[in-house]
Amino acid sequence: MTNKAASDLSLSRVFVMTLKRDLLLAYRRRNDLVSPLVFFLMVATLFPLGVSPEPQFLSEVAAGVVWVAALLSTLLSMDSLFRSDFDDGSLEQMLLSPQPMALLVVAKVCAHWMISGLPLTIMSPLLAVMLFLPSEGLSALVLTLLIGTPTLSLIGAIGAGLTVGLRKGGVLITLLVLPLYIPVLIFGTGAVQAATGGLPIAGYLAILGAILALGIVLAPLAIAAALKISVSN
Amino acid sequence: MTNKAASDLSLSRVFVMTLKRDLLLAYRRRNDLVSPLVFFLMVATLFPLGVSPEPQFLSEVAAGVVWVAALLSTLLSMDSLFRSDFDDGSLEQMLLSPQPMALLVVAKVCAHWMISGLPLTIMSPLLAVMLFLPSEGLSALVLTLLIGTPTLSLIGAIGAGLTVGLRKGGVLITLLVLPLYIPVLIFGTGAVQAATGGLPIAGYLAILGAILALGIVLAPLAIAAALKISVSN
Amino acid sequence: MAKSWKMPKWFYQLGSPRWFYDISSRLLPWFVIAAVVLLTVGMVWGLAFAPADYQQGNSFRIIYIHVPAAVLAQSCYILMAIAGAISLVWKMKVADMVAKSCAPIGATIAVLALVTGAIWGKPTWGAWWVWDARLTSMLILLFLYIGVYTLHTTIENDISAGQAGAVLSLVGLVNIPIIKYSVEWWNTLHQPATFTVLEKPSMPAEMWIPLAIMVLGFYCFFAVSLMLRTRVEILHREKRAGWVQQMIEEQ
Amino acid sequence: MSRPLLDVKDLFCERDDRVLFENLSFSVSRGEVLQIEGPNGSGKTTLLRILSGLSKAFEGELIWNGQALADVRDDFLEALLYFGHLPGVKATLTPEENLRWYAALHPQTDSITERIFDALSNVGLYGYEDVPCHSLSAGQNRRVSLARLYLSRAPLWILDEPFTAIDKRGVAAIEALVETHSQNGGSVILTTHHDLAIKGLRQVHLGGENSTEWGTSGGGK
Amino acid sequence: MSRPLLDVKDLFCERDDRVLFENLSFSVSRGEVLQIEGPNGSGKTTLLRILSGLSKAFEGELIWNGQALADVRDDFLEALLYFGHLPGVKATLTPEENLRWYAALHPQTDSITERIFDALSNVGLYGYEDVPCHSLSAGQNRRVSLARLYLSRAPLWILDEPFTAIDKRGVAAIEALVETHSQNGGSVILTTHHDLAIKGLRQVHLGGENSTEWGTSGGGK
Ligand code: HEM
Ligand SMILES: Nc1ncnc2c1ncn2[C@@H]1O[C@H](COP(=O)(O)OP(=O)(O)OP(=O)(O)O)[C@@H](O)[C@H]1O
Ligand SMILES: Nc1ncnc2c1ncn2[C@@H]1O[C@H](COP(=O)(O)OP(=O)(O)OP(=O)(O)O)[C@@H](O)[C@H]1O
Ligand SMILES: [Mg+2]
Ligand SMILES: [Mg+2]
Repeated sequence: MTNKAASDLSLSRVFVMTLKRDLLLAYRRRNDLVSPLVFFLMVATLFPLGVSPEPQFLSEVAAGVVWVAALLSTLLSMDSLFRSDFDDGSLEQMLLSPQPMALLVVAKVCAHWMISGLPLTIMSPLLAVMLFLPSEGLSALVLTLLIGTPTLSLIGAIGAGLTVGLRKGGVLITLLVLPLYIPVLIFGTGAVQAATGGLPIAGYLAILGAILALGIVLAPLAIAAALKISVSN
Repeated sequence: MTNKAASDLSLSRVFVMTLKRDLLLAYRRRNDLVSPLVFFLMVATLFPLGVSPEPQFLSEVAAGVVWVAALLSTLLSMDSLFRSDFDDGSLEQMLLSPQPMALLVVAKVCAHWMISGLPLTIMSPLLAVMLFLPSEGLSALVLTLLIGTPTLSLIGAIGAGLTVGLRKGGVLITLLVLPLYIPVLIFGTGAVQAATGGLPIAGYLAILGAILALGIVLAPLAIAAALKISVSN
Repeated sequence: MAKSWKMPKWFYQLGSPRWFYDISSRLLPWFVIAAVVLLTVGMVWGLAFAPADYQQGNSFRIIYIHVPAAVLAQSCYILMAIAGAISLVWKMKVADMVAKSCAPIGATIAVLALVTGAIWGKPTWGAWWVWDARLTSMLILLFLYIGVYTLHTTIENDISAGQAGAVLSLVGLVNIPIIKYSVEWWNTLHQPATFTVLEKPSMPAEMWIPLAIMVLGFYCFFAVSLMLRTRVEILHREKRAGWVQQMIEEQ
Repeated sequence: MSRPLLDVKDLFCERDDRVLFENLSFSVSRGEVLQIEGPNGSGKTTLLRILSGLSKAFEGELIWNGQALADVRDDFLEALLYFGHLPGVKATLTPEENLRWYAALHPQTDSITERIFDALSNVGLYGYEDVPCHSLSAGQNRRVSLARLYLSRAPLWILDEPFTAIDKRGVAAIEALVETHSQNGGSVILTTHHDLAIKGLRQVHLGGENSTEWGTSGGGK
Repeated sequence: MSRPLLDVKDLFCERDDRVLFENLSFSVSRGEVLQIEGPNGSGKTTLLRILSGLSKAFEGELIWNGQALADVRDDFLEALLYFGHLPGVKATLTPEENLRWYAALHPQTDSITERIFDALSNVGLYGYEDVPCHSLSAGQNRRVSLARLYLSRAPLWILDEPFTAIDKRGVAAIEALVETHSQNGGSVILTTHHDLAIKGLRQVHLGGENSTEWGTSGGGK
């Protein structure tokens, strides 16, 4: 085996191990597996309660409400992404290991998405039904969530990285991240509305895809830099 | 001075000192003073973005959205109420001091409300204007928030107390607390809707007041008990 | 972060706090004069002499504050991001201080643009606030400024604070093209704007010349406040450096 | 009074099916220093948390001044100073602010400000009163918490590893303080892995087969 | 090779306007054990974080194997084992799972499972491999982290107070391990408030007027 191949192998091994570890950690505290979902459900429940339960009205706002709920529930779970690693010193260990930090970070964000964004996407048809979303919009909703939620996790992780060194980043992170979420929200809901109106959605999906691509390329570097800064503080 | 009077004095002193300490802690991380507000603002901003920016539509849903935003922002800030005291051992010290735990807890909840619910209430007219709430509803909105947010803090603190011993309660707390928030939400928005419709709101306020009174009497005991359980765990 | 590239020595001297302090002492008076003159001329011309708009009457005159503020708010953000990038890569102290000073100034200007826009919106659109692309992305800009500012003030270690602020402002740079282009995107998404503000070429020269003067004046004013803030920051951070001590003694 | 201050009878505790102690009985009288001793994982912290009332996962009797402890909990808390693994120090507050709140929890009538400053200079934090604790070193943070010993007038001290992260002179000073306290009629129950040079020290040994013994192969790789 | 492994030249560090060290120069060669020594708050942890590259708040030169450390950071990280104040142990994972991830971060070719079990039994956690770490005692948690020393093949160890919360036999075992490591040509930089009985130990003393000295009035109330 060449040296290069060996090191590629060890990189993919580190990626898989880190992913596995984070999934295992999530599984151990099973409540977290359920809760972003439940939060998602609850926001979508509160809304008809607080505003209006009329089906006609709800079917108009359904896409927006589902998206806002997805966004908030991702945001909520974001703060814990690096916090416990920071508190117990694992983050130091990651920074002082010979592995590239961006890789470890991608593994962590990946795990985060698999326990927040992905189940959320899978659940979204249920919500759509609860809120009387016209059925033409359903596939657009699922698709946009599938492309949009990884972006949310990536962007959120930048905020989480920047605030993890602070004694309480939980709310500051919102301030940093929410503005950057807005474009995703706009195109996501835009696509669903277009789909319900019978219009093509390829353009929206392309833009969402482009944002995701940009995020995948740039965010890991930004996150790794942010973490280095937070730890050296 | 009788023994009784002296002990009353020391009780009120402990209350004031604990209140002051928590306010000081909040002041030291000044961003936290601002952030629940910013979150509140942002949810109210996301909504028109995600759903529909039409003034006509917004003015109908304004009360509900403001209330849901207030509720979520209180909920978000709730987890940190006891977490840091638990993590650094201050909570043990509180439980092992000769002071009644319920009193200390009331002081902490009081401080929490003063840095979340109160500024939120003060800010709400701004949001109402941004969302085109009809002006007849404005005073009802402010009043219901003024009576409702302390209840939210009290109820939230029970959840926070129960989950603080868990390694990661941040999201579980939502599950415990949100159902209890629903009555407050319903009467709060109900009152505003009644006011915009020109109907009397005294009944709603009375109910909200009753819930608050009940909360003030019962919640501190429940919170104190929850904390004892969490620590001894 | 990549390894720091080595740059010629003068590049670092350029970024020495002392050099900045000296040069800004010399430049400041000129910028103050320029700002005062340009702002006065532009203001008087725009408010008193420029013709009233045939559609909006005199309410349009707020353009002389609104547009310069809106343009400047974006430029200031770009400057902040560039300065942040420089301080991240080359660890240049002055760049860091400039970036830090940009945040509150930019936030203030963004607020000014938003408020004047809102005031203008009332007579023309009949509403203080409308969820339109420009307005929304401008609001995001304000939030980004607040975010960077909060990072700067929350993180105690100056170096880390500067780096964290730089990372965020670089990430937020994405918003600038959004401000510019989302008008079009948005129109395709939601209902088309009932009022297009962009038909500018039709504007008569008597209207846009004072506007250009105001824009220049705003830039000069920005330069002045940026230098002032940065100088205070320099004195604060370098308070134990020899030359600062010496200066304090001399006074 | 010859009655022991705290009397522990037939204590039994198990965690996760491992019995930590069984039939554990001892008592502490005024003026006594008792060291709970044992290797890592033998149950010292668990025992101290049981004694202080933080943990209820035990069987057996705790007697305070002749009465069941649960019945006279308020009296007991008045008389207790508990120093646990966690220092109870708020990172964003200064040492002085931390102690001030602690003092409010344990009200005393005389000039508290003066005593706080005395306590801080006793633990060597003179000049650091106004530095937020997150800017203090590990040992300095522990010292903020140890300053409570100088403030307290409680007769019973329960100290869980008070010497962690403290330098040698600090350890000697705390040892001296413990000795003074016991000479003034106070009682101390403490755990530590340091050797103590305290006169009249009594020890309770924990840890039989269940405790973690360091492997004999240690040192080899 | 006679060139020192790590060479520290003219280090200067201040925090909050207190100078922690100035003109600090020392070097560590293969086979050497260096103790950074000084009272609480003298800057030991700060120094170790600077050496490991976690903190950049310093002036001066760090030279690794003859090259500026910043330029050969990757090589340096390959050669480093850092054991800080924080154990880096996840409470919900078991000791074995914790070590397994750590081993993945520092890849080695040979049978890792076996070595993890050996390391755990070396630190006396045999039988506790499958207990989640939040159910371990303070000392046992530190031991999970210390097991990394038995796993590692890095030549340079930087250890910040490795003996915290460890019982006496544990301390002796770790000392023996450090000595073995140095005899095998490894280098160790460590801080501790314990007395070390290691042959050929070199010390660097930190802490002048700025360090926290325990008050002389200690012991009086
Ligand atoms: C809060 C509300 C508003 C905000 C946030 C806002 C934002 C902006 C921004 C960011 C620009 C800069 C464009 C550039 O970079 O070139 C701008 C330009 C302009 N705005 Fe507004 N605006 C608001 C309200 C209004 C209103 C109500 C009017 C008039 C009816 C108006 C008229 C203009 C005009 C004429 C320009 C110059 C166009 C150009 O140079 O591209 N704005 N505004
Ligand atoms: N984050 C920080 N910001 C500012 N000053 C700090 C910070 N951390 C530590 N200090 C200061 O630096 C000094 C040295 O701290 P350090 O943690 O290096 O001490 P130490 O020698 O490790 O002490 P100990 O024996 O208590 O662990 C202390 O006086 C402390 O006040
Ligand atoms: N929360 C818990 N749940 C279950 N078991 C626990 C828990 N905490 C501790 N234990 C077990 O109880 C035993 C004793 O723990 P304890 O913390 O009392 O030890 P200790 O004597 O204080 O040790 P150390 O010297 O390391 O501080 C340990 O074997 C541990 O595995
Ligand atoms: Mg213990
Ligand atoms: Mg230290």
